[in-house]
Amino acid sequence: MKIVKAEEAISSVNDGDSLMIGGFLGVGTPETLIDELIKQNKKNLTIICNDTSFENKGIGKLIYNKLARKVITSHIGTNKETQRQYIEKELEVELVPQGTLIERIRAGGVGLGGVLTPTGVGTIVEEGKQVIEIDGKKYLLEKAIRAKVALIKAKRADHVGNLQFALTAINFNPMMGLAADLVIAEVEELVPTGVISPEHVQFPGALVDYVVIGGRSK
Amino acid sequence: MKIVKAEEAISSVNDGDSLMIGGFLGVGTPETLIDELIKQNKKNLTIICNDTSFENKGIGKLIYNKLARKVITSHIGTNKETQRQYIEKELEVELVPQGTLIERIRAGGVGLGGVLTPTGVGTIVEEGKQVIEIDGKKYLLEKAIRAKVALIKAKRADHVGNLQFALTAINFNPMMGLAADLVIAEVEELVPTGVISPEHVQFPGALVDYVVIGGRSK
Amino acid sequence: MNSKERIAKRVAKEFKPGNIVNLGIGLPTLVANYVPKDMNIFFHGENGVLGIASEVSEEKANPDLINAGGKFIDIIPGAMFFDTSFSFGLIRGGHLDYTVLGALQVDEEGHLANWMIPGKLIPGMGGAMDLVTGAKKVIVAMTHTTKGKPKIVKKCNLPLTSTRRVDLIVTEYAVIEPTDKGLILKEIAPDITVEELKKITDAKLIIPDDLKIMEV
Amino acid sequence: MNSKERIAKRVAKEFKPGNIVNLGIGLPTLVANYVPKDMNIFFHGENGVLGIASEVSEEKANPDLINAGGKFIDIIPGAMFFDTSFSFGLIRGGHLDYTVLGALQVDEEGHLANWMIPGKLIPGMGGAMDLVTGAKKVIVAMTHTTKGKPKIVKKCNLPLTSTRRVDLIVTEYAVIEPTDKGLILKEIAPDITVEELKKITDAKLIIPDDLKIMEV
Repeated sequence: MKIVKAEEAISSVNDGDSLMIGGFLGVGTPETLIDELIKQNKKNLTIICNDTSFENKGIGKLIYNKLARKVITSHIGTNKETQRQYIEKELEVELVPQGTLIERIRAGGVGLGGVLTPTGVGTIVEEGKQVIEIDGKKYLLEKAIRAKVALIKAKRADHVGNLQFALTAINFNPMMGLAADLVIAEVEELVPTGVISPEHVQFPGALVDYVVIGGRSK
Repeated sequence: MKIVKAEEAISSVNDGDSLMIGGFLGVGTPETLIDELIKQNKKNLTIICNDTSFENKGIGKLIYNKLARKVITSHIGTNKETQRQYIEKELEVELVPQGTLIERIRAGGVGLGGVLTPTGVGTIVEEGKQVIEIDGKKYLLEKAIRAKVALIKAKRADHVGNLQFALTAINFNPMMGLAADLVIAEVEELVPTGVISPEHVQFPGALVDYVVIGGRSK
Repeated sequence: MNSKERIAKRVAKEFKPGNIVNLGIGLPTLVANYVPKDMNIFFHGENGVLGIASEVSEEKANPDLINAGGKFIDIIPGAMFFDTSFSFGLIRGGHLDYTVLGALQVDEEGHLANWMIPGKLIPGMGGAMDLVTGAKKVIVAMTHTTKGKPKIVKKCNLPLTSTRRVDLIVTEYAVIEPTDKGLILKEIAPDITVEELKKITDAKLIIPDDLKIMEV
Repeated sequence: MNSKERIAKRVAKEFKPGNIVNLGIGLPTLVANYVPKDMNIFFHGENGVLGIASEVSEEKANPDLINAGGKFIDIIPGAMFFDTSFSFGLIRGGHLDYTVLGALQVDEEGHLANWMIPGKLIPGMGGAMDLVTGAKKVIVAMTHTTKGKPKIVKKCNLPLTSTRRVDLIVTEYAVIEPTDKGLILKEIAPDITVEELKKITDAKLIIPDDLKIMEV
């Protein structure tokens, strides 16, 4: 783990990369890292995220600034710009049920080939997917998903890089941290090792590549 | 959630039931509940557990007292009596890789049909199982597993039944609590609601049927 | 009491003490207002919380604490936070007693469509598909019509949310139970007749002998 | 220095600062004794801990804190506990830099058998199958022979732990790298000749020009 400025961390992201970004309607989203992506004007990104937030918040800003080529997400209903770009074919959108999305990310992170879920069976989500019957019940085979980089947000990190999340700001963050080749964590504060009890660490610092100190949640 | 004596909680277990029991070599195993199973002399149990511990500890006592018809487990190497009963065909043993066992339990608890794991491919663990190829890589389809009752062990419960585990005594406990129809939790102490912070609760009391106050870990 | 309040109040009667309940965005959120505190219902937010108390004012808001609709909330004593994987484990694993959702359409088979109108409105399914697939009981809470058009139809022409039959439909005029025989009218509001109700319902309704008057 | 210590010391040289390492029960446990503290290695116990320091005496033992061998342990600052599902997520997901395991047999293809002798010894695989399948690098640490019988064989006749080829074999006499061409002898101990080594090795060894002397 290295503590770096957002500028240095984000310089590891290349045009065309796939990015997992944490957050649920902007809560638990690394805003400082997102602002830096925009500043460095990264292009053609594939973004994997729960939702595209609002036009002026979190992942919404990446859509508004046209950094994304494709979004894999469960919900775009709170961001009119995402819907507009999608309908006008400026942006590719793959809609995935939220529970399936998190499990596909988890599978990618924990070395499973995919997920066998009842969610989506018999709906348009089934299209093009293998249906597997187990003991008389049907399940969709939803493939594991990984990304080049995960941008995650935690409340605090210790000097080892161990992370602790706040309240409902945890959401997709820890699983995304398992499912990417490079893990960049934005935190609000750095604390001495030991301040976060070993029983309360929620993500191991040994898997974090960069820690960036960002602002407080607003 | 109801706080009851071990006697009452274990009276819900019937002969022939399938039981998930937490613990790793006896650490994180509900000893009081196990002693009560023996006292009430339950028969023909199917026990799902990481290992069969030692002859005089934890799940080992159930084997020694011949309460089990079948064990689904990853390791019996620390208990000679399990190996003897297995070799002499007094006990059925299904050996499952540890990572596959916990995922099968998790799948049962979170509504997935099974697990697609690379573990066991090409070994005798593959026998009788479906092999699924995803993007050129082979995975075993390992089915989800559930039980009638889960006997789990936590350090403390609050008045809602929320649980907190200690150090490495967490192991299989929370996932087993998701994967059974009836959940009985043995705890060392009861604390007022709020003493366990909502960020540190590790298993929701809303899913716990009975809490039994047992002894301290030894 | 307006239509929405009437629906919310009726849905609230379904719950039993200690139930785990997920309320969808919009109308379903109102249901919480009619649940007595001493029933100890655990309200679940799929974004990662069990034990939502209520929405809170700006002054009490914590920026890291929202419900699945993005509103700032407070929690009850004994609440718990978790990540999305655990949250949907609860949903898909059948640990929720009830999920209450809005609908664009429900049909005679009890199928629900509530996540997109092709070419027009594409919010995405969010957690709805998992909720409808996984909860023990699914209650659809919606106004009986939209701009005068029936929402209870013979067959959904919008993309389905799940092929799982919902358990109950509650509107301002009726409580309807989908079964394998069809839609059974369980309760009717006192301010509408069966004939009038049929006119604003596209699907066939089965009228049982013991039809009750809905308490409003 | 006895054979086991010699093996442990050699294995320890493989790690890089900050690596995540799982040490199997028995001989592999000794490896920790030869790893400098300032290398900040994170030792993983599949029972649910990252950051094992060392085994501890009875007086310092906490009954809730063990390693995967069931021994009471202490932890380093910055350690973390987790449940089995997260623990094997780390293992299967390729997050462990090294796993060091003992073996009953390893063969020319680099296949490992270490979990049962049919009809005789059936401990079960525990976490071994996941560790060998998932870790970035698998090191087999074992004595070269058992009761004079070679353990490095042409083809395992015991049930395999995984069909994944292990990355390195370290014995008291040799460091061997399994490759798609076969077993390459990388290092040989100073107290044995190549001819003598071949006599206690069933499998064919490829002797490269740059064969090194093992530091013991």
